[in-house]
Order: sequence, then C-alpha cells, then structure tokens
Amino acid sequence: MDTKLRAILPDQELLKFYEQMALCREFEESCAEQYTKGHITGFLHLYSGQEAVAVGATAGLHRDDYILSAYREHPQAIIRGADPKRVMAELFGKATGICKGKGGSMHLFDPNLSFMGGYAIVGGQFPIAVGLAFASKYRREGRISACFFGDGAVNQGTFHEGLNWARLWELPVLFICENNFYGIGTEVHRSSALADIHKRTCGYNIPSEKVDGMDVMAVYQAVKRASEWVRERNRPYLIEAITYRFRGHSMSDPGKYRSPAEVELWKERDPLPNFATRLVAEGIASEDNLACLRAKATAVVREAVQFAEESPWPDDREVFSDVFAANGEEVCPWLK
Amino acid sequence: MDTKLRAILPDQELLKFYEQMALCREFEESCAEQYTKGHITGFLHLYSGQEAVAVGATAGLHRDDYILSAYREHPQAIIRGADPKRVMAELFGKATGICKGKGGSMHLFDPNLSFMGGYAIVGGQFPIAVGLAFASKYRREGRISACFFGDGAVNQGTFHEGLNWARLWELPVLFICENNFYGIGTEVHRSSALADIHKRTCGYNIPSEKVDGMDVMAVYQAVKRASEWVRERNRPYLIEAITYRFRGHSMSDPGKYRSPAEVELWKERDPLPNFATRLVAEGIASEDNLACLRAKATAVVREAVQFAEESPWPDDREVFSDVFAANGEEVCPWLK
Amino acid sequence: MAEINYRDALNRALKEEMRRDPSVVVWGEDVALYEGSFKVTRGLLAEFGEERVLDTPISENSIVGVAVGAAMGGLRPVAELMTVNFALLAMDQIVNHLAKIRYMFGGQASLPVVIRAPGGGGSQLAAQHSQSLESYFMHCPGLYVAVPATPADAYGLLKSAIRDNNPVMFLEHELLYNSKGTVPDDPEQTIPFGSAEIKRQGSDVTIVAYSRMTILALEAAEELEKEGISCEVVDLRTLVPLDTTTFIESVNKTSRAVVVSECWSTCGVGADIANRIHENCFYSLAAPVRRVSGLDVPMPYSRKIEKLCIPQVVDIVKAVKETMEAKS
Amino acid sequence: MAEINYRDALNRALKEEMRRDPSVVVWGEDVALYEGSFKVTRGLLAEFGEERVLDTPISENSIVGVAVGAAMGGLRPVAELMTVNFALLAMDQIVNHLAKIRYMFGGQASLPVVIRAPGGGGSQLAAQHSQSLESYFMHCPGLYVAVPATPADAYGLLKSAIRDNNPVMFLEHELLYNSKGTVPDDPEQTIPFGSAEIKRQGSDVTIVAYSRMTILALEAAEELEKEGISCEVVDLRTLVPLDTTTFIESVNKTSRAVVVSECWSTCGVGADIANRIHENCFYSLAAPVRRVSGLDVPMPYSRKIEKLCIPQVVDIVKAVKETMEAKS
Ligand SMILES: Cc1ncc(C[n+]2csc(CCOP(=O)(O)OP(=O)(O)O)c2C)c(N)n1
Ligand SMILES: Cc1ncc(C[n+]2csc(CCOP(=O)(O)OP(=O)(O)O)c2C)c(N)n1
Ligand SMILES: [Mg+2]
Ligand SMILES: [Mg+2]
Repeated sequence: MDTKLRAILPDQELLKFYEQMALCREFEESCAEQYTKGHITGFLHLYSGQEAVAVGATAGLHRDDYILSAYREHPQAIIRGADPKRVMAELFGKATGICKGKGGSMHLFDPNLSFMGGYAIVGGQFPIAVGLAFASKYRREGRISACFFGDGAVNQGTFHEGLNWARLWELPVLFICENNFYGIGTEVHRSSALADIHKRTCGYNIPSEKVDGMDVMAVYQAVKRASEWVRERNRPYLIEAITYRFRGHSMSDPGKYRSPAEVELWKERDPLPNFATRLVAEGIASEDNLACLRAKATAVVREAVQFAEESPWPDDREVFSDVFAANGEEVCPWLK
Repeated sequence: MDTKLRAILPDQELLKFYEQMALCREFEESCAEQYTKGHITGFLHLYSGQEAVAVGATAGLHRDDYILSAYREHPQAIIRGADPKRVMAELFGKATGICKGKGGSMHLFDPNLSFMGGYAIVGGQFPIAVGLAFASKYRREGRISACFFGDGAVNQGTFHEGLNWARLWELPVLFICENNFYGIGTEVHRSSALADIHKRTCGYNIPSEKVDGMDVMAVYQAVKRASEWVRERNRPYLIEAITYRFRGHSMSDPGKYRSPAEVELWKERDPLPNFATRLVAEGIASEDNLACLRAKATAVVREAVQFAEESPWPDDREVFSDVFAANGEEVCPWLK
Repeated sequence: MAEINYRDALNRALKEEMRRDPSVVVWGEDVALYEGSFKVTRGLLAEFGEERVLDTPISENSIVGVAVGAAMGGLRPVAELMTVNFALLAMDQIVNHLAKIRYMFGGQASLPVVIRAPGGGGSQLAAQHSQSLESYFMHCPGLYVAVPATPADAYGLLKSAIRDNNPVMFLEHELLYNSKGTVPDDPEQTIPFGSAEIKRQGSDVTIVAYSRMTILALEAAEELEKEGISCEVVDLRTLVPLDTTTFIESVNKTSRAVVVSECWSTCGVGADIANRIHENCFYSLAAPVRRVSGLDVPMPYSRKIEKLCIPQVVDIVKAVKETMEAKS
Repeated sequence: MAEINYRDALNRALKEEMRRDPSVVVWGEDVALYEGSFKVTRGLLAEFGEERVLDTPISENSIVGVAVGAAMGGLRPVAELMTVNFALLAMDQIVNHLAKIRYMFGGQASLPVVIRAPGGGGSQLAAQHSQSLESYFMHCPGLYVAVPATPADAYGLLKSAIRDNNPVMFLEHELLYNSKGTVPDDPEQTIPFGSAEIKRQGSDVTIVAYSRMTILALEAAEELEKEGISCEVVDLRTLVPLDTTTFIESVNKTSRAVVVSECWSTCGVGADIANRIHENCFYSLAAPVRRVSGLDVPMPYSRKIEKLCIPQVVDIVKAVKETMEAKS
C-alpha cells in the first residue's frame, strides 16, 4: 500500500475509522463477557477481526443507502448509527432494546437508520435487499441496497436468484461478501466449487472485485467506487472482502477446525493495530491519541452495559403485540 | 455440416434416429388429438420440434445411465424404451399406464429403464439427479445421471445448488438444457441475466458447450463425447441444446407471444425433414423407406391409442395404495 | 351490481387498487406480457406499464422475498405465485421472513404484501399441482389468509388485502375462475377481513366451509332441503383473522356441525375448525362434529380416482345425514 | 441397559446402523469434520470415512433432494438439517418430492430417507430459530414423523427409521440432547413406528404429549399426584403413523383429556389430536379436551417473555385442574 492515508481522506475521518473499529472490537469483546455472565443468551456471533469491512464499507455508502446483513451484525448497526446502549439492551433482552428485546443478537433493525435488518436464515437477506433496491428505483430515491453476507451463504439458491434478478431488473444492489473462509466449521473450498467468490458473478453479467478486508482504507475505497457505479447505472456489483473472524463461529464454538498457527497468522493482520501503525507513521495521530480513542470506546461500551443491566424487562403483554399491524397505522414512517 | 453421416454411425443407427423422431412427433400430435377429444386431461406439454434433442442425447448415453426430465417428457421416456402403449394409457389415466394412471403426462417413470422421472416442479429434478449420480459413484456403477431441463429452469435456486454440489462432490452429472427460448410466455432474455445458458457454469468450474438442438447428429455427438468425459472424470458438464417447440407451452396456450414469422423460421429447421433430406442425399434411405418408417410410427401410435382406450380404469382402492411402502418390500428391485 | 366472473372480479379489484394507489405494483411469472396463466392480470401491463407490472424469473422464493423488501421500501407489492404448489419453494420467505419480520424487529416494520396464489384440485394435474396448502399458512402466526368463494368476496377481499398493512396469503381456487356472481359497483365497498358470512340460513345443522367448498356446501344444502334438512352454511371467507363467533353462534343454535375443507384431513383447517367447535360448543353439541376433507393421499392423476380424493357434494350430503342420525 | 443421554443414544443408533448396512450414508451441514452442531454425528467421520459421512454446502433444499436421488439409486441416506427451521427452505423437496414420488410414480420407487432435524424453542434463539414444525410434516401425506422424548425412544426409533422403507422426518428436541435415560443394550431392540407408549398410568385424566412435552407432562403428573389427581401420560412417539388406539382407549377410560404440544396452536398437532379425541370419545368425554400449545406468535428473543410462549409444567397442571373442574 503506497498511497498515503491523507491523500484519501482528511484526518478526522481517518481517526473516526479507528475510533469506530475500536468501538466495534470493544463492544464485541464486552458481549463475550456478558454472555459468559449469562446476561446475553441464545446465539452470539461476534465480529472481532472483521471490523475493517463494516467500518470501511459503511463509510463508502451514502447515509441513507440501505444496509442488510446476517446475524453477525452488531457492528454494522452501530457504525450506521445505532446507539450502543440500545443494541446492548437488545442483547440483554430488555424493553429498551433496539427491537424491544424481541429480536436479540441476530435481528437488529432500525429503519430510521436505513439499517434494514440482521437475518438469521443464511441467505435470507438476498431477495429482501433486491426488493429494497426495487423500491428505491421505483420511487427514484437514488439509494442503493448494500447486502452483506458470508462465504457460506453463496451456495443458497437465494444468492443465485438474487444476482440474476438484480441484473435482470437493473437494480442498484451492492453485494458485499465477507469471506472469512469458514461457514461454521466448513472451509470455503469445501463448500464452494469455486472458492474465489467474486468470480461467481460471471454467470450473471455482474462485475465484481476482491478487496483486502483487513484494510479499512481498501474496503472504503472499493465500496465508495462500487457504490457510485451501482448508483449511476442501476446495476448490481459484487465485492468480496477477504477477512477473518478471530473467535469461533458463535460463543459455543471452540473453533478446533482452525489451527492455532492459522489464527495467529491472521491476528498479525488485525485491522486495528495495523491501521494504528499507519496513522502514527503518517503523523495523523500519536499513540496517546489512539489510546484515548480506545478509552472512549471502552467508556461507551461500559455505559451500554450499565444501561442494559438497568433497563426493564419487556412487559408480558409484549408477547402478543407486533404480530399484526393495526390498520390505519403508517406503514413506513421512515420514508417521508 | 460437412461430415458425412455414415462417417459417424452405421446406416441402421441413422435410420433408427429418423424412426424415433418420427415416432415422437407422431405420438405428440396424437396426444393433441386425444386431448381435444377429452381422453387426455390435465396439463399436456408437447415436445414437437425438440425431437432431435431427446433422440440424439439418449443415443449418446449408455443404456443404464439415469435420465431425468421435466414435464415435457413423453419422448424421453419412449426413446429410452417405454412402451408407447403404456405411456398413452398413463395419459388416459388408465390402470395399465406406466405409473398405473397415477402420474399422468408430467410424471412418467420407469426405473427398469433407468428413466427416473418426469417432474412438474420447475427445477425439482436437479438435486435428485445429483443424488442419483452420488449413488452411482458410491456403488461404483459407472452410470452417469443425465438431467434435462428447460431455459426457464435455470433461475431456480436448485440449478445453482445442483451445479455447485455436483462439482464439489465430483459427481457424474450431465446437465442438458433444452433451450427453446421460452418459459411459457417469457423469452429467455427476459428471465436470465445471461441468456447464453451454457455460459452460466463459469461460476462453478464446470465446462459446457452449446449445440444445435435441431440437428440430431450434433446432439448425439456432443452428448456422446460429454457423457464419456463425465464418466471418466466423475465431474459434471453442461450442454445447452438450442431448440424450439412448435406448439404452445401446453395445450391451453395459444402461444401469442411468438410471431408467426418466428415460428415459421424455426419450422424450416424442423429436425425431421432436414434429417430426411440428408439421409436421402447421402443415399442412406429413399423417400419410400422414410415414408415407410413414418407409417410404422403411425401404426405404433394408433395401437397405443387403442390400447389406452380399451384399458380399464384404476380400481378405487388405488387411491390408498402407494402412499407408503410396506416394510420388508424390496426398495430398488431394479438395482440387482 | 354487475354479474361478472371470479377472474374478472379479481382483475377489476387489481386495476382499481392500482389506479387508486401508485405504490401498488404487481409481479410474478408471466403476469405481464402473458397476462397471467389464469389471466387474472389481463390488461394490467397495457394500462400500468412495465414499471408497475413485471414478469419475474422462475424463482418463487425470491418472488416473495423481493416483495418483502419492496414493502419495507414503501411499496405495496401484489405478487403472484403461478400456483400455490410453488409456495413450497417460497416457504422460507413466507414463514421465516414475511410472517416474522414485523414481530422480530419489534414492530418497526409493517409488510403490506399480498401473495396471490391459485390452488386446489380437480383438474387432473396430479400430485405436484393439486394441493390446497391453506393449513400451512393458517398455522404460521403473522399471515392473514383469504379464501374467497364468490366473485363478490374475491373482489371485496382482494381490495381489503391490498389496503391492509399486513401480509396476506390470498388463495384463489382454480375451479372458481369462471364462476359467476354479482359484484357491487361501488369501488369502496370492500369486505373486511375476519368476517364470515352466513351464505344460507338454516336450523338443523351448520355447515362450515370456505373457498370452493362453500359452493359445494350450498349445493348440498339445496339437496338436503328437499329431504327436509335445513342447513345453515357459514362461509369463513378469511381463515386469519378467523371469525369464530359466527360459526360458534350458529352451532350453538343448530347443535350439529359439518366442517368441509379441501385440504388434507390430518392437521388441516377442517380439524382445527372442528376442534374449535368441539371446544366451544361442547355442551350444546348433539353429536360429534363431522368433517369432510381431502383424503390424506397425494393427488392421483386419473380422473376416475382423483374425484374420490376431493370432497364432492354427495360427501357433504352424506356427512350431514350421518350427523343428523347420530344419537345425541 | 446403559444410562446415556439422548444425543449419545442417537449417535449410537447411527453408528450401529452404519455398521450394519453399508448403504447407509450421512450428510448435512457440518456433520462430518465438525461432528454436527449438536454433536450427534460425533465420531462418524473417523469411523466411516468421507465416502459415507459428508459435509454439504448450505443448500437445504438440495440436502433433501440429493437424498431423494440417492435413495432412488439404492442408498439409505440419513440427512441432517442443522435445525428444523431450515426445513422451510427444503419444503419443495420434502413435500413435492420426498413425500409424493412413490405415489405419483405408481409405487415404483420407495424412498428410504431419514431427515434428522433438531428443533423446538426455549434457548432464546428468537423467531427464525425456535420453531416446532411437526404439523407441516404431519399434514403432508407420504411422510413418517418421529418425535422421540427419551434416549430409549430416540435410539429405538432412529434405528427403525433408518431400516424403514419410507421417508421419515425425524424430529429431535434441542433441549433434550443432554437428558439421560436407560437404553437397551440389544441393538435389535428397535421401536416400531406407530406405537404410542403409556409412560405413566393413571385414572382421572389422560395427558397426550410427544417430544419434550412428554417430559413436562410427566413432571406435571408427578405434581398433580400430590394433589390427588391421577394422570395417565400417553407419549405418541410417532405422529405418522399415529397410534390413535392407545390414546382413545385411555380417554375412554379416564373421560378427560389434555393435549400438549409445543407447536403453534392453530392448525397444530394439538388441534388435530384434540379433535380426534372429540370425534372418537364424544360420548365418553366428561369435559371438552383442553389443549396446551405454543402461543400463536413468532418466538420473541427475551427470555422474560419467551417462556410465556412455550408450554411450561405449570400450564399443564393448570389445564389438568381446569378439565377436572369442568362440569360434565
Ligand atoms: C438456512 C440456514 N442454514 C443453516 C444455518 C446455520 N448456520 C448459521 S451460520 C452458518 C454458517 C454461515 O457461514 P458464512 O455465510 O460464511 O457466515 P459467517 O458465519 O462466516 O459470518 C450456518 C450454516 C442457518 N442459520 N440458516
Ligand atoms: C416451481 C414451478 N414454478 C412454476 C411452474 C409453472 N411452469 C410450468 S412450466 C414453466 C416454464 C418452464 O420453462 P422451461 O424451463 O423453459 O421449459 P419448457 O416449458 O420450455 O420446456 C412454468 C413457469 C412450475 N411448474 N413449477
Ligand atoms: Mg464465513
Ligand atoms: Mg423453455
């Protein structure tokens, strides 16, 4: 990487990237702790290691572009603007949660942030992302639909149907594959006939590229370029971000299918310290500045945990609310 | 086409191709008549125009290779060896039908002929073909699984899942797309982002080719070559046969979405007269010989109709039989 | 009040709602250029153009899923599954997404999606094309389910479905498309969901039915009348919301009930309704509720035996007589 | 008789049947190298190798469909759906193919396929991961459905399922994997399909249950015993074939019944069983059959409210008391 960071973005943006990545990491590691304590239950899939993708990609999108993801989505929601307090409360199953405690870790959602959901069915988000892109095009809103998914998801029928459909109807969908090499315990070359996932779009007339998902700047630049391409042409595009999750698939996975050496190798590519090194080397921040940002993240997360702990449980009547909409109710108040 | 027919196959084989195509055509046109008379009911999808594909492909396969198809499959079953009498009886819903009258036009099946079924769910046959190939490989039988499907079927998730799976597990599946340019009333370029269907295998590391599906010799040669390739390597392959159906999608479709000019153009490429011309030109048969073969086909079909008419209806008790297997019953008696 | 058929009633409802609300869009396999395989969408492409009336690839799971997304994005998609049998390819988007999204996201999204699907048996289409799957949709919380029997109900319910903010599985019966009936001229005269209709008054026995079975129940009632048995026919019209009051009151009055449904018997809609009657009318019932349902077999092709699998008027007549004869 | 848990009972059954019959093969997501996300397939890859124990891509519809084809080709596949929730992606292959092929092809093919699927709620997995979908499989003719509650039943039924020539949906409950019980040592001591078991004798009321609800019913019976109410607990063990005789005889004896099922109430298994009791025991029932079922809502995540959606022992106790108090 020769390009200087400053040639790409102003200092404060670069620092924000670092701050956001630190917040993600801190948030996820805190989740692990809360899970161990029994405050968070159910499935908990952590994002540690993949922060550069969520941070770089979100920055490359417009503020009102739609984002959809799978179940490893806390950071995506938070970076898009969700309040860490309300996300943590959701994970605690509290009434103050972003989905009133009904969704949990796998189902974060905030339409006011154009964050259109975490989905727990592998591949479930593809057609939904296509539909949002259709609505945006139909309503001439100029928003694109950014659909995140894992390497394991590409073998679902919906991936194929979604690619074909988006290209056929000429819809602005940016497919972003977070290839972390594993779908639970299955390595990508043992689930995909063609493990170079970005190459799989050749059968649909959809351009694609591969990017280093451990490098926040690379992701940012690729997504920025691709999203403008998608927006201008109303055509889909696919980015494969090569990344790695530092933890097991979920909290209950000891991750024995990966050698310690492999994990170590990837940890050397940890997006946080590597980006820090560059920031310092280019004189954008001092070690102290960065420590300060990390401390800030710690404080935010601590506050989130406290908020979640102190929040009330949902009322029993919540069980029956939200199954159906009341008629007369506004359907998409976020679309004014 | 410069290669002389005789350079490819002996005369009697060539004449058999003609005879088979004539039988298919005759059978299908007779079905149309019986449908109009109310003897055949339900959906009736006719194959007229596409005969070169079924005839050429079946000849290119081994006798015990598995064949699966969709709902436009009478000729595929008959050429593989099903008795036209019992196929017609099936279409009449009679007890003597190939499936005892329970399946009808869309569900012909005879495991003793390795004809593993007509399926009415578009794309339903893909994973089943993959499974048969797995069984053949597991049992070291050396049989391949030939899976016929239409241009409309390639956008189902199962197509994608099946291609990926067959390549990943290295299974002997020969995918044969009969691209007749329409899925009911929708032209292929309005349903597929990439209308060159054989190119869609690029994302799976599966080789493929396109062949003139109106030319029985071209289909025969391509399938013969491809099926041996598949058999030797235990790897999937895809052939796209370009063809055309002369009738509507089914008997209830007037086919108004195609211009008469387009249909006429394709009728000039009718595989029957064109192959006849070549046979005569190369001195393999006289016009009289061919007329004789056509008359034979007419007789066979007339006999089939008579058989179907005279056959008894299924007994009412048939309603409850075949829902479940009896235990102790042999599961696959055709695999000795 | 014009006399039109069920198909045209649906067509009129679609056109009126599309004129009324530009956020209504229609898609499905062959719904645009081909105007629908049952011609329900005839004239839509011509009037509303290809931006609002779209042919899709044969990708049923996506037909539903794209509608889910489009609804989140502010539209009111009316998606057609060419037949309900193909809903089985879309169960993930229907059950895991369409039905659950509002709830699992804490009520933050409503999904005004209508999934239209023709279905039912009786045309010798064999096992994969003759199913009545309403029990699957009724079982899954979060979906409304409409099952109109007449042109008027088809018209009024489809309009309500499109205007409703909830996902609706709108199940049409293939054998009803040509059936005729009068339909109100007033485009605002819609039929609310969750209101069953007593389509025939009677005093001896209550027949509960829906979709095409309502028509058969009315024919059976006609015949039974001649033999001096007075049947009240309750047409459910929507399975979700379910108007239990109407049929429970009716059974409390007649003290006998027959439930007719075309779907498979086990775990079917008939079993559910019959059980609700047993639970709620236990002390007023003179005899156990009888059911007439589709047989628990895949549908055979041959018309000779196909008709044994689908409830016929004679089966309803027989069930009513048996319940009349049952000791009380 | 060794005391082992439900998971290990299943694992033992798999291993024994694979040793017994080389045509038995196992596949699913993460069943081989990872040994199953619930570790039911532990040790299989090591013992039987990668020709017989295979990891698949995340393609559920194909997981079932490939098994259909392999069965036609002479094998006995045991395919795992990582959880039953993903069966919704495979409904086309399950309902349109696996269940119908034998029938629609005139009995010419048998499909000895076992689809294993863990399911049920109670672990705060929220709406898309907490479903009990047995009603869907029970509704569809052509499928056997097993719902074991104990290690012994899990063992004996899985062996029968693998040996049977019919497709079996084998539904395991995620919360039972660690439950312990004795399992016979004799590998030939299988449990036939279609035989319910009276897991507790009683005289006042019959509780009909299956899968995890059997365990809860037994606990409830224990509690009720203390209050002088004697409950007979019938565990269905398989929903198809359904042993109606056992529960009907029991209810004819006790004259009162409570049906417990975890799945959604409407069109659920509970409604079907309750209705069968009403139909068959109408004249011997002292009170309407009561049901305890999962609530008709998508499952919420928060444990505070999740537990309200799943039948608990107290709910069963309450239902039994209410039915005892009901006027007869
Ligand atoms: C339809 C479906 N099948 C299976 C699962 C179980 N499952 C959850 S995550 C997962 C692996 C997905 O891997 P990938 O797409 O690479 O995402 P990652 O976990 O690596 O972020 C599987 C199989 C599921 N949730 N949904
Ligand atoms: C899953 C499913 N969706 C829709 C249909 C309705 N349908 C029957 S045939 C057909 C078109 C298929 O076209 P193609 O694959 O090109 O085959 P062709 O009819 O041209 O032989 C459609 C949409 C179906 N049978 N199954
Ligand atoms: Mg992954
Ligand atoms: Mg075609």
